[in-house]
Amino acid sequence: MTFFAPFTIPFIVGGLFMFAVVALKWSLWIVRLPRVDRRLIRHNFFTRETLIAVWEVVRESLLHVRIFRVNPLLGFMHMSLAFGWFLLIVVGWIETTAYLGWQWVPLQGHVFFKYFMPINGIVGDIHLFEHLMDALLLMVLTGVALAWYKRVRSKAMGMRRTTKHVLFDRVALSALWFIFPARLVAESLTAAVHGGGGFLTGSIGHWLQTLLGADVLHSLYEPAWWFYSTALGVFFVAMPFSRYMHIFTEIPLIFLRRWKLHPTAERKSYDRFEVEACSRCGICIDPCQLQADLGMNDTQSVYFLRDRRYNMLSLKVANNCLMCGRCEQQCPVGINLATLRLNSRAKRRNIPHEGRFKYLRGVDHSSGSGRVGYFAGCMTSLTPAVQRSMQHIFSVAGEDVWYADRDGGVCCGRPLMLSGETDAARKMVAYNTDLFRRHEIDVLVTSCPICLKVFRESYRLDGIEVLHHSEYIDRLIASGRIKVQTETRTFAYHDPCELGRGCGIYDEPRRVIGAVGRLLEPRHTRRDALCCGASLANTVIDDGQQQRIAQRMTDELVATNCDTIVTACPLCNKAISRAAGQPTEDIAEIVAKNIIV
Amino acid sequence: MRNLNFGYGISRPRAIDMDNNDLRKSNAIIHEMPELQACIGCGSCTASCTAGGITDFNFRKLHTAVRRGEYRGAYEELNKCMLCGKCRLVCPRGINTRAMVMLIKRKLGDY
Amino acid sequence: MAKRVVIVGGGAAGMQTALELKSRGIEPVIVERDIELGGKARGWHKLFPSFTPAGDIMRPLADRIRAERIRCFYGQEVTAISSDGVMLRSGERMPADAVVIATGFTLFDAHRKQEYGYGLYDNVITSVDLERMMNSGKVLLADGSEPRRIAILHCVGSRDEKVCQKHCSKVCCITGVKQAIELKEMFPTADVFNFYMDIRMFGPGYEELYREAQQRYNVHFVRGRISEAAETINKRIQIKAEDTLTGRPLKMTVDMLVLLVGMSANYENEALASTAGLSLAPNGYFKANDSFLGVVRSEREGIFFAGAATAPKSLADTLAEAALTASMVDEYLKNRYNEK
Amino acid sequence: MRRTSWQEYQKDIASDKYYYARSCIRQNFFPGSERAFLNILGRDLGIDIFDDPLHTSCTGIGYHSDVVPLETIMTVVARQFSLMAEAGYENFISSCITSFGIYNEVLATWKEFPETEERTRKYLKEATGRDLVKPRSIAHTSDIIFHHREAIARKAKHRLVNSHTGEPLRVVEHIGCHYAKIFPKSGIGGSEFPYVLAGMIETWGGDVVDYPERRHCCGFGFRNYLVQANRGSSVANSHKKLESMAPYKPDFIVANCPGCAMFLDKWQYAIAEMEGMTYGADGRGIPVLTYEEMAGLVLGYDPWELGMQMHQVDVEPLLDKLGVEYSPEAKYLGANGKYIGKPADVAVNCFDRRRIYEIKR
Repeated sequence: MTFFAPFTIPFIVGGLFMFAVVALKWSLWIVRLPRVDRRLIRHNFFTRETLIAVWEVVRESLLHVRIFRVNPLLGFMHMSLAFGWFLLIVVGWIETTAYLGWQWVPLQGHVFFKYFMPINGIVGDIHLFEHLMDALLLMVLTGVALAWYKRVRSKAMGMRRTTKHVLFDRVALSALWFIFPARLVAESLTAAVHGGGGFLTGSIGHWLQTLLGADVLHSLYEPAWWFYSTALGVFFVAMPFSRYMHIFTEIPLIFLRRWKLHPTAERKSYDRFEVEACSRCGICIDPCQLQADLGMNDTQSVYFLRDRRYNMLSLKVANNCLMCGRCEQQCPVGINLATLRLNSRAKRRNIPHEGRFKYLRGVDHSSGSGRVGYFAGCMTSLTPAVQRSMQHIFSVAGEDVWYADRDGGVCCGRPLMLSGETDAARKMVAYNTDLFRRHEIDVLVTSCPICLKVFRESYRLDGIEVLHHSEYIDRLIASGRIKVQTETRTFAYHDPCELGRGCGIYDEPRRVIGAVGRLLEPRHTRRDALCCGASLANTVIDDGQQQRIAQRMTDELVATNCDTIVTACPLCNKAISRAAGQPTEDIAEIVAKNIIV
Repeated sequence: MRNLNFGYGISRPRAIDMDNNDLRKSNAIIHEMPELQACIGCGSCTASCTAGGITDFNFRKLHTAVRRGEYRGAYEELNKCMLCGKCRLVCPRGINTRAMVMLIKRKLGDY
Repeated sequence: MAKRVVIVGGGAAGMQTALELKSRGIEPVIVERDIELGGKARGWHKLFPSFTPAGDIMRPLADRIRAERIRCFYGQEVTAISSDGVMLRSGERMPADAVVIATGFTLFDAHRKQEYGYGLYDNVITSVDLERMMNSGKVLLADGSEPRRIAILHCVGSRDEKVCQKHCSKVCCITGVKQAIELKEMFPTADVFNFYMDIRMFGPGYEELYREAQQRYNVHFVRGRISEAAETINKRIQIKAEDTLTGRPLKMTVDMLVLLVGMSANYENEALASTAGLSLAPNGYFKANDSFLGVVRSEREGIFFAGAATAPKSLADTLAEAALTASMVDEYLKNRYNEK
Repeated sequence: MRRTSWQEYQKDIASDKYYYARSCIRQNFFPGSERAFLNILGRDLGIDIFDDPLHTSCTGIGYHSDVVPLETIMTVVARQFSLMAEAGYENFISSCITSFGIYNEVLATWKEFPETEERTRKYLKEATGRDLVKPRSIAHTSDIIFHHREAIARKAKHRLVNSHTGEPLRVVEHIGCHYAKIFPKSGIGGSEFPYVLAGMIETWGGDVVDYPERRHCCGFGFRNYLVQANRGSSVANSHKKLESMAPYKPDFIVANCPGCAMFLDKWQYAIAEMEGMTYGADGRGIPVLTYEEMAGLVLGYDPWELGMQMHQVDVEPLLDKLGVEYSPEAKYLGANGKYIGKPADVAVNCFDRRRIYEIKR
């Protein structure tokens, strides 16, 4: 048997086209990887990581376990579509093999098996495969139905907003929606004409037989298969240029990631895998406060990745992000959204002028001496209560402290990095590193989570332990170096983005607050904590917009009916104080007030 | 014109020449971020400036000069800014000063 | 029978309105939240621009209230207002033929500008603290010594979006000049520096006083807003500002930093306004009916304003306005009851 | 003139019997002008004017450059006044604006601080044996020409009009700073819009150009020019004025201060060399005249006799416009008929050199 019929042409052409494009894309991206990344692949290829990656592909690309965590129904929708289709292909292949034995059957022979072999006589009357295939088709159709339903009522799937799509997406999406109903119709008609079919197609076929005449059935028979094939063909052609490219991108991405590749402050070929792995599911839209509080609908990660993928990324979209990390937390593909956003900003002329920041040479405004260094941070000079409290705590703990910036210091460099001037920021990194080394400190305590993150991630401070003051105070209390009394006040704690999601510090501040008074949690807390809006990462929103974000987030803190709002970041402190209309306290302040001397 | 060395030239006028200064860039900057016009010149930005503590960088003077069409040296001067954002935190008029630094650099620079 | 008017607030505006109404044969009733009359002006030392002791103005007002046997309710908070009476926190209703809102303003809480270190550093005080000190006869540093270098900062909690106070509090500039002169008189050898963004001298004799402060008292005026303050090892205050006229950052250490705190709208205004069906101006003050002929009239018949409930005002303006309020109330009552 | 505010500033100017004090700069750069002034007054108008060989520099430039102390200059001024009294005159007229300012300043100082006058009398007596006699009136020589402008107009051979078109010439007038900026009441028309030159121009048929930088200094400013490091600032001032007046296409500039006339003229050359920028018709410079030269041309004096060949910017186009007869060949011949040499060709010397009689006697 040749397994050829004219209606298979759209399918064959579309399929070949798709595989060609995907293969081309993959090879280009791989070839263009920087040498470091290629070395990583070679190095990690024959390790356990590869096996783990295989398992992850099953979990995430087929079963979509992470989406189940966001919303079970949404997870089921994605799973039934992906896994169901996958099984249709696999079981379809087994079916062909079972009927025809081990022989080469062209692809269209598997896909349109029902057309070529309408009645199978080998397994007899059991029709095991037919029922199985019908069950799988039903599963996929349920997914399609849910997808339609999601378009109409996204809330039912835990999503307040869904993605606005581009043209390729719409074409591919429409084709995708037609594929399985078309298959159902085509197979049902085949069952009606030739008999056979499983519980689904067979029953519908039987019903059609009683409903329509043989002439009508025969005239519909070929067109139905044409339609099915065309839907597949159209989908295949649109697919590499649409969001469905994620199907074939996520798989290599999972492997590359397991082989330790990751995006950096500079753009590189690896970014392509991350960018095109985005399925534009839109899960990132709801957590975004720019959407929730300001009604902005064009800057969320899904749109940012889309714009970047199609080379239409504007500076405004790249810059309009708080980098609070709330979306990244929920991304089912685990895309490094913040890093990609960051290296999109580095588009402007980034080569620092030779003389830039030359004025840093020889500057040293530090004072005191000790093995512990204290870097308050620029912003902390505007919250002097934090600085004073820290000084008090240091003195009670009997710590000799070297103050890096009590009389004005040099910025940590992260603000420059956030605006894409990574190379210029390096001058600051070099300056501060040298300063810390020169004063021979072992521990560096900072009051600013922004500084903390950059010290930990971009500085090479081997031998110097970098701590946020909440961690430091927590240690002092735990080791008994300071003692605090408990007061009657209740405290609601706000997790600063850079401290919580940024550095994973959630428990230390809570332990410290717990030692002083009763801790209350706002509705969104820990990993879900809201951003205060004052983020340095966003240079697009104006003062009023910052204020609106702060207000919504402060309202949640106020709703706890706490006596005092506590946070651990000078920027958050300012933003919350402004929104609450009364001063907010820092962890250091409440400790200093209750420290037993 | 011969190359005579007088030992001196014609001193550039110190006056800001609003008639001859090319205000197109200045207008473009203001058009993009009109809030800059809300500056009341209180100097809070300059007083709190981290870079200003080390060098003679003065953002208030600089953006005022740029608004007047005095672009000479502004880009190089703005390169002294560390973008730390303290100025934005203290501005009583709520001006997004960090974005302003970036915008002026974008408009005046050659990238 | 005399018509009854409830006046919410027993400060300068409330007292003056009550006295004027009484003289017109109307029965005023004052409801005061505090335990005595006087409002914000009570405890103030001297008034600009004439250096009249505040007591000379406020005490006679209170005495006359007592002499005229005007009924006052103390410690009572008004929770709802309508044109025919007010509701008290106790749940009691107080009927009236008209209501005057004379609730004044709230002093800006200087703690909210943490960068100035109020409440953190001993020698950072507000203009109100300074008045209290002068009232007690002693203006001294926390360690009991005399200040030799003092900075006065204008616009703390005024014209500042960062604390949601966009308006100008109007009286701080002249207060700053007045206090600078008083400090110079107390400590002739001390240096006083006023840090300002704009000097707004709108009243009679104000500009003259400003000039006197500059010329006769040698008060230094620096055009630049202080951006941060820090305490030095010997409890002095190191301040940073830009001297905008020279375009250079300025750093100096002073013994005392006086913050000229602004006038904020009362927090309760919003709730009160909603019970009365009134609207608020964007800065949170009550909105007058118009800016010219209806400055003391509200959007509702029978509800009137007096004093700083509608905007920051000086004591002189408040007292003058209260008389206008009384006359408007009188006119309203006459029209209303003659018609019936 | 649209402005009439000048009428509020009037001063008494004597009509006859002048004691003439010369100017240092003028004698060197515009010798013909001072000679012309004496001729116009003495010969043409029949006025008694005394040119005293005994008087000295007022030392004003030294004074303004912190070289000559106040006591010294007061004594010098007192000596000039005494010389005048000895010569039998009491109306002191000064050819120099700097000197004019000095005389006014010294008189005002004596009035405000009588002890300085006493000291000066003492010094004068000790140094020269003379007694101080203060003048009855003091005026600048441009005041005198202004005073007699009508008389000059009556004798005029030429008017300040383009003889070909009949259009009035556009004249930029420039008043020396020390004429009235120190003492507004000392100048005709006050400090803001002095009328002294404008009055002459209008009377003799010209149009005064009222341009934005009219009141600006020429840039001499003593130390601005005397110290080489500051000269950039000096030339910048003239540059600013020239830029400002250029759109009005002035036919010539007239100044009443020796320094101004010199700088407005010579800086045009310097600016052309430095920036390649030239002003005036065809970019060949704007002629700069002293008011005596202007009066002399009106009265029909020979331009070379007036010393106009000493100018940096050639005056021939202006002479042609005025319809003044002159001999091109005689331009660089001295009073004794000897060739005095000629300047090299530069951008602002516009006149065709081939017409000049190349003889060396």
